Amino acid sequence: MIIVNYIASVFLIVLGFYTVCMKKNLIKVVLGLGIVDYGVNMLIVSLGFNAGGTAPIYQLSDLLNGVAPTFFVDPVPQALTLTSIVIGACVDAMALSLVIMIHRKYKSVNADEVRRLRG
Amino acid sequence: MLKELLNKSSMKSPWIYHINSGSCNGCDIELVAVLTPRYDAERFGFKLTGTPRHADIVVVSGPITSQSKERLVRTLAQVPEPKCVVSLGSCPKSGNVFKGSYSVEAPLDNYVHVDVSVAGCTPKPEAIMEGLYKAAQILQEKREAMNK
Amino acid sequence: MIQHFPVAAVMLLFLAAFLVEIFGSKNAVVRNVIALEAATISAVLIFALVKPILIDGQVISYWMGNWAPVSGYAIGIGYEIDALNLFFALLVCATFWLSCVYSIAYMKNDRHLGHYYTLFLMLSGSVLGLVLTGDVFNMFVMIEIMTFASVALTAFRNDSDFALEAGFKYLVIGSIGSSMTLAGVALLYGQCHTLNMAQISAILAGRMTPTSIMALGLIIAGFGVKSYIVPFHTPAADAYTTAPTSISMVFSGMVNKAGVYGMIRMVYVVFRAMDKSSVQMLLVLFGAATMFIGVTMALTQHDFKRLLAFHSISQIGYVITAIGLGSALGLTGGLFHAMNHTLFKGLLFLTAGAVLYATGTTNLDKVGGLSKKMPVTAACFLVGAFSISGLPPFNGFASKWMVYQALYTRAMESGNFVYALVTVVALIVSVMTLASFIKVTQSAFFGQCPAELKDTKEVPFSMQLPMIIMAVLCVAAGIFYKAVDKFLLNPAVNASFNVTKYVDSMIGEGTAAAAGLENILVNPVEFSFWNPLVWLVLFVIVFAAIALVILYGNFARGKVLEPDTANDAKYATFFSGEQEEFSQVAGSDLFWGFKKDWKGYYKVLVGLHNGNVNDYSTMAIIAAAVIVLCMFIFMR
Amino acid sequence: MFNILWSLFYVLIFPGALFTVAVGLLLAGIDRKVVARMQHRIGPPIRQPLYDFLKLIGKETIIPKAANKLAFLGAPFVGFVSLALIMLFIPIFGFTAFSTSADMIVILYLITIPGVALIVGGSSSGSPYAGIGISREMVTMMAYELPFVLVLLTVAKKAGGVSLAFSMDAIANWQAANGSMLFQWAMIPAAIAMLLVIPAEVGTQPFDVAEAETEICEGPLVEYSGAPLGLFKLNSAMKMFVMSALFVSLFLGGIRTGFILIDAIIFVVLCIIVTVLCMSTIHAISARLKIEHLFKFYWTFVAGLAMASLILVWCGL
Repeated sequence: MIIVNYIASVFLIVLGFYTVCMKKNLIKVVLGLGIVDYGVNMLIVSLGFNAGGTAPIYQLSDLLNGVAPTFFVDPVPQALTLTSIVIGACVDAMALSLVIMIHRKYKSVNADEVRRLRG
Repeated sequence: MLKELLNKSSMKSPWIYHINSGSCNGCDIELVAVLTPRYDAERFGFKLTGTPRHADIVVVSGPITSQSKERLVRTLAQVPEPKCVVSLGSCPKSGNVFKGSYSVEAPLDNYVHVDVSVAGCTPKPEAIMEGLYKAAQILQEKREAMNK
Repeated sequence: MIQHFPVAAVMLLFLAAFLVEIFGSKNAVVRNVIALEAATISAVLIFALVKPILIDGQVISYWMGNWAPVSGYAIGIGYEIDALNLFFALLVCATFWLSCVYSIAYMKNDRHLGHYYTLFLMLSGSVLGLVLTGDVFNMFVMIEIMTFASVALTAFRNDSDFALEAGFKYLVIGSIGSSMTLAGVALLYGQCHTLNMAQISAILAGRMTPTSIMALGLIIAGFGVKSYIVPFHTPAADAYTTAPTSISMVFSGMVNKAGVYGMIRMVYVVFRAMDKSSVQMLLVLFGAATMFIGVTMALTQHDFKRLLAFHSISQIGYVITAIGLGSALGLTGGLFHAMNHTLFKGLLFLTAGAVLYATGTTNLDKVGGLSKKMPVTAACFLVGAFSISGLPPFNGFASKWMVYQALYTRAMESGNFVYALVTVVALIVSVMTLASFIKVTQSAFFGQCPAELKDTKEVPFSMQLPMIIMAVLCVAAGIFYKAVDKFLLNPAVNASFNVTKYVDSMIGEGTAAAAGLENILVNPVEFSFWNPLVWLVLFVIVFAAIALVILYGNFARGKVLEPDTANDAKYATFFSGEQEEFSQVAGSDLFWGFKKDWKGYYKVLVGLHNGNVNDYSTMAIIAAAVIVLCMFIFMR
Repeated sequence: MFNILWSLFYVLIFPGALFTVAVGLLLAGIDRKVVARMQHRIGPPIRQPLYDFLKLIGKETIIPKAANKLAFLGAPFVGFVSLALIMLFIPIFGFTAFSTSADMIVILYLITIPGVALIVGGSSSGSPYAGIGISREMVTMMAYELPFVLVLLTVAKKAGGVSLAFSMDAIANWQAANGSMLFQWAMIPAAIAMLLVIPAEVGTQPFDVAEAETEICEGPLVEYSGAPLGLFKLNSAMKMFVMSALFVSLFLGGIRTGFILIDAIIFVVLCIIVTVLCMSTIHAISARLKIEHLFKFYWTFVAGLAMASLILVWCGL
């Protein structure tokens, strides 16, 4: 049943948020962000999925003339997911590189110690 | 006409700045007494100010100790023209009982032109009033001289 | 021809971003030329749209790759420019152009400038794309590029540990926001099976489902992160402080305006939820909290840029409050204040940058007396400070007045006491804003100059120019507020209330009517509190008074520069007779009485801004959850 | 052209600059006289503030080395202009020079400007005494702003035109129809709060922490001398009139004889009463507060009074 996907995606999002909020290690925080991303991606893919649908490869004219079967998997969410995965990967790379730089300066990746800007 | 008005009002509203150059506080108390309800110098427009920049009349009391001399001269310089200097009591005029002390550089006239001297140790409030009133008149003369 | 302009402007910036990296990483001239050319051309392209859109009232739609809608369904990525977009696009263009000019002199001592301009142009392009696009997912992509470029620029001076830390926090909170937006967009797609805003608007008209309510909540939270409303504001304060000042100006001038734009576009146009009292109340309360917390935090700061950062947050509170009211006057005031915020906050950041450039520090306890060394900067700063405090001849006054008027009118109409309290908060925040700028005035520009800053010089002309332009615009927008309202604000307000034209020109004639969307014409705001004539006469009075004083005042200012009079005690500062010495009432010492009475409050507030990224994320996530929950509970 | 001449008349003579200056000096003189009489002194003549002003005009103006000349000399003029402007927006019973729909906000901000001018001027003089003075001035400003705003909103709500929420004219008309605001019992706390706001706004005795002459040498004014100082003194006299005029038109309006001259005379008499009541009396009987006490006083007691009134009015009383 497709509802499992939604439960799983919400679970992933909550897990990711939990990681971001609770884990003191900055690398784990970055991982948490990644997990949130995956959860959202899973949500998007699940939205476009039709159980038993065919692959969405048709000419537009086929579709309009009713030649092609109309029950297919929505291709747009997949495109969205791809885009979003790429962006997520970039953001994670950026975040990790920042963590490396922070480690050089602060000699620590503990969130409690990386807080010179406050007040 | 405006100039006349300005000249006249310079006498009507003389603001006082008081410098204590090592006085025993006797004269200071009497100066404050002048402003109390009994003598009420405010009816002539006299008013104590907190900074030499606002002052018209500078009242100096005390025998000018060597510590305060430099400060006294500097503060007197910061008063805008026209201004009057009043020496209050015998100390700034002569040194009074402190005369001859190593730390007293008494006559105020050595450093600045004194317009009115109110003698006495301490002068009575009535005397101070009169001295201040005379200073106000001198102030008006100085103001008139400024226009020429 | 003209419909290609918007997309060309965006593309040009992205193209230039790569060209700078390829050709300009070594050569400063090539780099500057490419960056400035791209910024100028794309600004000109956007400004060319003013006539058809703002004056003639057209709506320009553009389909990428000519993927026009098929049988009423949008299948391509569309750009659609109406007055609302264009209003924000103009702000964005003005900001990045001025920032680009300013960067040339300001950044010239930094290394890796190729990367700087690449990121700068990417940031500009993404924000411009964000405000011009008509596609929700494209909007999300632009948000992500924007976040990415902003983070990289925040951490650009990566030899400073503060910059890295701020960049990381910004990234974490920003990603949380983006994820929420993405989830909202996904739910919206699940509901409507389209990503085109015009079409979503037509589909959702009057038919809100739980899914779309959830999507609205997530999207408001997502754009809330981008516009840095409290409690999402924490990384913003750090990022504004540590980023190069030209970038701080871009952040406050266009990056958080992008969030505001998204909020308006989504709430007013896509969901058409502005007449729901729950949405109004939510936005107004968040706005009120934003302005109050922002300004009270700003009062305790003693770093020039951090102080400005908190003010930026606080002013966005006004904007969010005003647009949250959902009334024509409120939206006009909100847009006007957004525009004014771009102008005066950009100006103030530039002056902060000038101070940093000239003195090497922004610590308010270490500078002082700069107005004699940097007169242009000081004058521009005063214009900005008075504008942001809303003093009458300047632009802040007109927009703040509209906000108060809209708030209190709403309070009286609805009889809701909360709105009256928010009005009080807004008025008090204004005077607190003034207070913290008085602090900067006293401790940076006036007062006494420390010995180590004796040789400070005014900044070069290319840095003065953007400041002067912005200062002039601040005054002009305050004086010619009627023209601003007529040509900029009123079309934008009309565009956000009337979506028929937007929908029709995108999807096809008749779509809006079929979906039941209606037009409400919004008239220009009637101003009657200002008569320029009065001011003219007043200037006459001033000159007469000055003449009087010059004639009779006997000005006796000695030539203090000459050696003999320089030591004249007459012109020295009064120190109770002591020799003149350096004695400056520094920034953190001011307002002692105030801080003492507010000790308990500040203890809590400073405790919340503790610098821990986990706590910041927790605050952000809780706030987002509250927004979504409120939507669910009160929207039904 | 005719319009311009009228505007010129309004701005320059009545009720603008000249009228405000004249009545302001009168009020300041009466204030000093009444305080003196209360302390059993004879006191200066009522025209004393005029003498003070003229004398200061005739004195030398010293610009200290550390000062920024433009800001130092320009500040008092800016304050003067804004004060002369405020009276145009305050209705003298039935008559307003420039009737608008947003007077209250305009007045609120214009009243801030003289304070800002004082702060900028003091700050630009470069004296540390001025630094402390402007800090206190600003805290005072924040202190009275809250009750002031609450009072204004209360009156606006009571007079109740929805589209004209901030119009002083609407308030004047309401009072003409329903009698003075002060006779509404729900408004009495607000009126008391306003009476307490006025001395802080003007900066008279118990609330003159910013210009404490004995401890911080007149605060922001420490370096001022001559004509600019005279203008600042004039500004504070004008502020006296403007604030009491605001009180009169907010709470004691509704008198309309139809003759502008008689109206103006009644108005000035009421202003004198307000001045004596809230400035001279308090001045004569109290000593200067400390700044943190001042802030607490305004944000708890005075704001509480105003808030009580606002809530009462909001409940329809």
